[in-house]
Amino acid sequence: MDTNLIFTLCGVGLCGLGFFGFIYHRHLLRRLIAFNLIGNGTFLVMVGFAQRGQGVTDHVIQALVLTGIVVAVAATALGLVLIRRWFQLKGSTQLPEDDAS
Amino acid sequence: MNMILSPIPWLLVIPLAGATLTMLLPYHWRSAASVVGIFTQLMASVILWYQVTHYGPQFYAMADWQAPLGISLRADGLATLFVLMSSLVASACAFYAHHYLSLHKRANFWPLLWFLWASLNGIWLAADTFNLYVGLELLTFAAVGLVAFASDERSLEASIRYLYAALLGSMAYLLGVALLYGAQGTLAMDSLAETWQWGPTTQVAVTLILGGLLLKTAVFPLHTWLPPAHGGALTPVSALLSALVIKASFYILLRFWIEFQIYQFLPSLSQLLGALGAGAILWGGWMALRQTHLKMVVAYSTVAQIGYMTLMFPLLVAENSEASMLAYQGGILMLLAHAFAKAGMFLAAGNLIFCTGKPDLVSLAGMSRYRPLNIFAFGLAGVSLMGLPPSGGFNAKWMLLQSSFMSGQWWWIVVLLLGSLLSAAYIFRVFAYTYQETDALDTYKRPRLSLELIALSLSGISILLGFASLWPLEMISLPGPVMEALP
Amino acid sequence: MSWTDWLPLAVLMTSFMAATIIFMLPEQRHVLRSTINLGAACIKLILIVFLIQAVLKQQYPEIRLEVLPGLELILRADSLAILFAGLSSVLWLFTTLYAIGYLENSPNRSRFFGYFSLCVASTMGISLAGNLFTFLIFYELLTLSTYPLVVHRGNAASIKAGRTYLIYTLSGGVVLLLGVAALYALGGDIAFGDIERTAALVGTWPELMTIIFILLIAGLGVKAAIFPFHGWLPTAMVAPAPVSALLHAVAVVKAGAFGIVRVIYDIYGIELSWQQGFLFPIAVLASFTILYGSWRALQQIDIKKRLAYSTVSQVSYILLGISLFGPLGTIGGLVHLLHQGLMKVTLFFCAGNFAETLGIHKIHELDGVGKRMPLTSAAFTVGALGMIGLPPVAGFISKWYLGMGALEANMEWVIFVLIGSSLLNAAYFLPVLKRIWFNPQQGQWPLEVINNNRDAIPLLLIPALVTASLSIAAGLFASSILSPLGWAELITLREYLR
Amino acid sequence: MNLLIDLTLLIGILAIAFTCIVSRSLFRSVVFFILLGLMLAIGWIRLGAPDIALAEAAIGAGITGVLLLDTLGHLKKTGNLENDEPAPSRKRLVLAIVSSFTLVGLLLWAVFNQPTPAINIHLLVTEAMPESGVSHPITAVLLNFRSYDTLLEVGVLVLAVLVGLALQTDQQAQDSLPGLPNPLLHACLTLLIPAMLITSMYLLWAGSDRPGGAFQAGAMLAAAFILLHISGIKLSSQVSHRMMQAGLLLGFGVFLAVATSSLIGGRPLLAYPEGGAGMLILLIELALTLSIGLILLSLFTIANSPPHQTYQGGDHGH
Repeated sequence: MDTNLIFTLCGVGLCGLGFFGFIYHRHLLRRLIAFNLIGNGTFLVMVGFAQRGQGVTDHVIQALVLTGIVVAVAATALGLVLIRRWFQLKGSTQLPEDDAS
Repeated sequence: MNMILSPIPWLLVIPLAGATLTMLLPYHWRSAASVVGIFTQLMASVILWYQVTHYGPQFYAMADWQAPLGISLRADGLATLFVLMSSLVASACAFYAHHYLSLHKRANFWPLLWFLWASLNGIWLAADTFNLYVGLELLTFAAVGLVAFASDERSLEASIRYLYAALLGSMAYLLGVALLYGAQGTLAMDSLAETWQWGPTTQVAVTLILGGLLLKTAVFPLHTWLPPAHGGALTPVSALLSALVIKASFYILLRFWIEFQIYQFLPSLSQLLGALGAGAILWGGWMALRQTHLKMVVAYSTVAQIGYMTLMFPLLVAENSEASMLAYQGGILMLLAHAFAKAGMFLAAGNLIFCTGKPDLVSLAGMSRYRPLNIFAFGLAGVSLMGLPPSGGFNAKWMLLQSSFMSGQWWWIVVLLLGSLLSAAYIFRVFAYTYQETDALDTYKRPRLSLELIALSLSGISILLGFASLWPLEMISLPGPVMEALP
Repeated sequence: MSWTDWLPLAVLMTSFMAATIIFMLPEQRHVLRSTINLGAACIKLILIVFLIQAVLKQQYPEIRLEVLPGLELILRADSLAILFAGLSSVLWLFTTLYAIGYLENSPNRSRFFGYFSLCVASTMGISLAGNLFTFLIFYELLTLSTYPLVVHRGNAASIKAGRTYLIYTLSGGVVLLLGVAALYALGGDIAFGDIERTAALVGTWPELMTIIFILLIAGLGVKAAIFPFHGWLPTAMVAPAPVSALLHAVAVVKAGAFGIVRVIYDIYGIELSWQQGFLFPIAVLASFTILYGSWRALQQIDIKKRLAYSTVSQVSYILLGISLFGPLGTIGGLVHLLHQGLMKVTLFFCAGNFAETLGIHKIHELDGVGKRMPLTSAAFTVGALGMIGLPPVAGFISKWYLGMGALEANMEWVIFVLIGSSLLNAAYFLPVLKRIWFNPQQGQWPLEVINNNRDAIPLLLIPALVTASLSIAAGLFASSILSPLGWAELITLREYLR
Repeated sequence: MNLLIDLTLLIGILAIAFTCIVSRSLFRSVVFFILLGLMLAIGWIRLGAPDIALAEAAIGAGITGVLLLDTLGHLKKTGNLENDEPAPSRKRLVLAIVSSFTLVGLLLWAVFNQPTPAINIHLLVTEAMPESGVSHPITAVLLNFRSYDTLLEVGVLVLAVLVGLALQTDQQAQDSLPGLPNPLLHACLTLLIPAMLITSMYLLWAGSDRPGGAFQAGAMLAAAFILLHISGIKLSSQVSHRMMQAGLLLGFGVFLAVATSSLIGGRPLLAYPEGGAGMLILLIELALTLSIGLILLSLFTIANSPPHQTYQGGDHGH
């Protein structure tokens, strides 16, 4: 059990938990948090899994994760802007249940 | 070749610079700057087309670092065709938007459009899996922004739905890319294809990538976000989304499927994709038939048409190279015809809604009498979508039919034919409303002629494709990574 | 490529250009519109004359465009093509004249005439198609361009009729597409007349080729209104009279029948079809449709409905003739393609005149109309007698050759079908003629549009009189080479019994 | 010992994430989410990725956390925090459990069957480092080898702000968070802000040869800006709207200009001239730091300001 594997597994767990939350919850904010969990999990898998394969510190994948983190925060911010507009317009924290579509 | 003469970087620099400029310039100058940009963009696309047809596929090492360390761009025939397609459709939608939107809306529209355009070109030309991820995110943000800026309740809801689906999709894609990188140690598509080794890791990676891209393409049953987003956005935006944006993720999927020869090793997955496509055709058609709002009919029609494109996957069979070639060409032709037809149809629908001032079908009564040009534009697009001749849609359907015959998969024939009848049903249903005669006098608003002509010319291209199919087909059959990987 | 090779395309383009220009014209410019319409029709007729000359010299002008790898659009003028193209262009001229008169002062004329021209363009494409793929393209285009004409009135009934029309024709189109695509998958692009290729295919895949034959005939049979695919035709009667003429005589049902002729003669070959036993079921089906259509016509009280069922019956004469193996049957079938067109278009023009002048729609309202509208009634009488098969009207020639063909093919039972059908024809037309000429007028006319005791306006009357005269001329001058009969014999001699 | 730390982190992270997802209280979820970010930062250090650790702490936990908390505050004020939240249906629960277990199963299967990669990219990185113009490999990857990705990524950031601005038409946005008139806080800030600015500059400068760089520095700068903003010193009211916009676009613009200048010099897009890589990278990073700081601040303030309430009728301009 090396560090890379452990954190890869940690990433897998985070992805699973996040995915669960993303589907289970209807509250938009909770789903956004869940999305961030998936994101964090994915980043852990990216680095841990790659470094496990390469056997050394992999700077390329680390740089990519940096990019990923920035994109994720941009996504979160964009989501929050939309959600808060939605709160203000509808006074609701979730989307209407899908009708037959 | 001299690097400065290559149009590839300009295809990215112009829209990115366009986005920056249009954010900074005063409102009144933004359109003018954009028009300049549009023309240079069209010119760059044509130069690229010339170079690719005359000198073969073009490769471009970004920052002069060769893949796999750096990021390469590739312009093979397929990519070039898509660059041309998006340039034409985006220009048409841009001119439409210029006349259609108010000054304030237009001011915000331009930078969003330029970002959208940059990301599309980036995706068509990309040859790096992570670069594709960033491109997809850029595309998603621009598209969500375009949906949201109609700024009413419906479009806001649609944009949230869209954003969530798209984010989940890209994350699944990224996870798949992470697994691929862990297994292969590279992100570049060419070196991935070279060192590809099937095993549990690659299989899971493919599944994740597939799932993510299917969600982003809105393939049935992951389509629920699409109709509200495409139906609720402003008209030129709807056209852009349906014609181009969903094609981006589909294009990536197609490249993966062929270049990594997934079709060869996971034929059952291909059949599953075909089944989803069949579901999309039937369900999308059925739902389009039940809508009461014009743009929702068109939006559900997109769901069904995505199904047609997806049908090409089970027809890419390793054992039969002729059938595979037909499926590949037919699928791309379908996609191309849909891009033009659907853009034309959305724009025509937008014009009609503008005329009547109401979004529902019932209000269309008398439109074919008072606004015949719009109905004609809508009809031409409809012909292609129904797959009736002469049109690009028909030729594409014909090729898919031939491919099904050749590979002995008769069940897709049934789906293709049933699907055409369904699409005929929902399109002629719209027509039936427009032909109803009322006593009402012509008190409807009249859109500018330029708006009508833009819709008409896009629809017209989808019809012309019926006579000029050979040209795009030769284009995508130019030697390149995709052609090498086909059986 | 000689200049004549461009002729087929030019014939097509005259109508296309006319359609495009008319679509663009504002509603009020009806003089210009009529000029364009008639001008295009005349130019087309002249072009057809050139084509006839070329074909007589055994040149077959041809133009090709590759649209998909290994698949071409072919426009080719052979004798059979000229038969149909000639009929359509002659009738188009008169139908256009008639339509200009008929739609005077009614709305949406730009749209109407635009689609009208498009419709004729597709018919030209159908007749000049050089392979099944080209045929299919124009066949579907015909469906598309007739839909707006069927729903032209825009009331609930016509919208419903339009829907029925589409359900039938588009389903037929899908079946046809399936057949054409399957044939292509087996044997590639088979040009009309290339029957050796098909023979080889039948040798290799006899069952598949039989299925494809059934698909093709079924797909075409919808437009040809063969039982049980005839339901759309009577429903489509709500359309304006020129449209009915178009559906029944000039374009639509003819396109179906013509397609069946092409499939049997130019794809499978008449001998092969006979050997494979394809012809007999068609003969039976055609016979049944003939009798059934006549029987249903007898029950109608609406004039146009009665004429519609009469069409169902009459178009099957063409098929019956084709399915009789032997030159005489072929001649009978082909010549009826023309004769039926001439006579039926006359009948619809007259029915339209009755409706437009006096508001007559039902048969019992016709009492005594012969005195009020003698010329229209005379034209109607010519058409009706022709349908029954009385000499010297053209219908007699068709029936004569059909009967001879039946004897030649040793299918004597067909004679009984012909006799039975003629009796039924007489049964549903003679009472009408009696009402027109011999019954006294019953009270007021339903809706007297034109007073002061005049017949229909000239624009409506002249086309009816001309087509009626042509029906008689086709019978009287049957021995001339340029008569329908002469041309049908030419085709039969030149193409099928080589 | 290391194994023990790793396992503790694993369990801790998963437990926190679990609480974050299932907690009934949204507030607690957000707090646990921020906590998770801090734990992950430690994890990243264990993975030998101090750059990511910095970014995670500053951006992942810091900025995202502040954004979430701010939204919570807004919800609380409008009374939307906890009331209309019916428990999701059983169907949803089953679906969620099944799909997440499938995902985890698939991933585990993939992870434990990892083949040996055929390509070792780190060798290529080591080989190319001397030509990159910087000595820190991550900066080399971000701003030289794969600078195209970074360019697009900055585009994503700009785009996010752009969408926010497009949705907000009311220029005189009134803030939902009033300034905090706390003298003690102000005293703290006078110390804290300069410290943060210095840290930011250090991070930027460090980026060329050790962990740090534009993103971390930008995030730090943004944190300082946001603190200022919360304490009532509105940057947006200090500078003009146009200046603000120019600042937002500065990084992207400079990056793009440098990229294009190489085209005009006859080199491929983004290729630095020989010997000038280090300087140009520093220039880009400097511009990026400022822009990222402003972008993150804007994302925070845009989310804050109320939008125009009226729907503007038809969308046709004429």
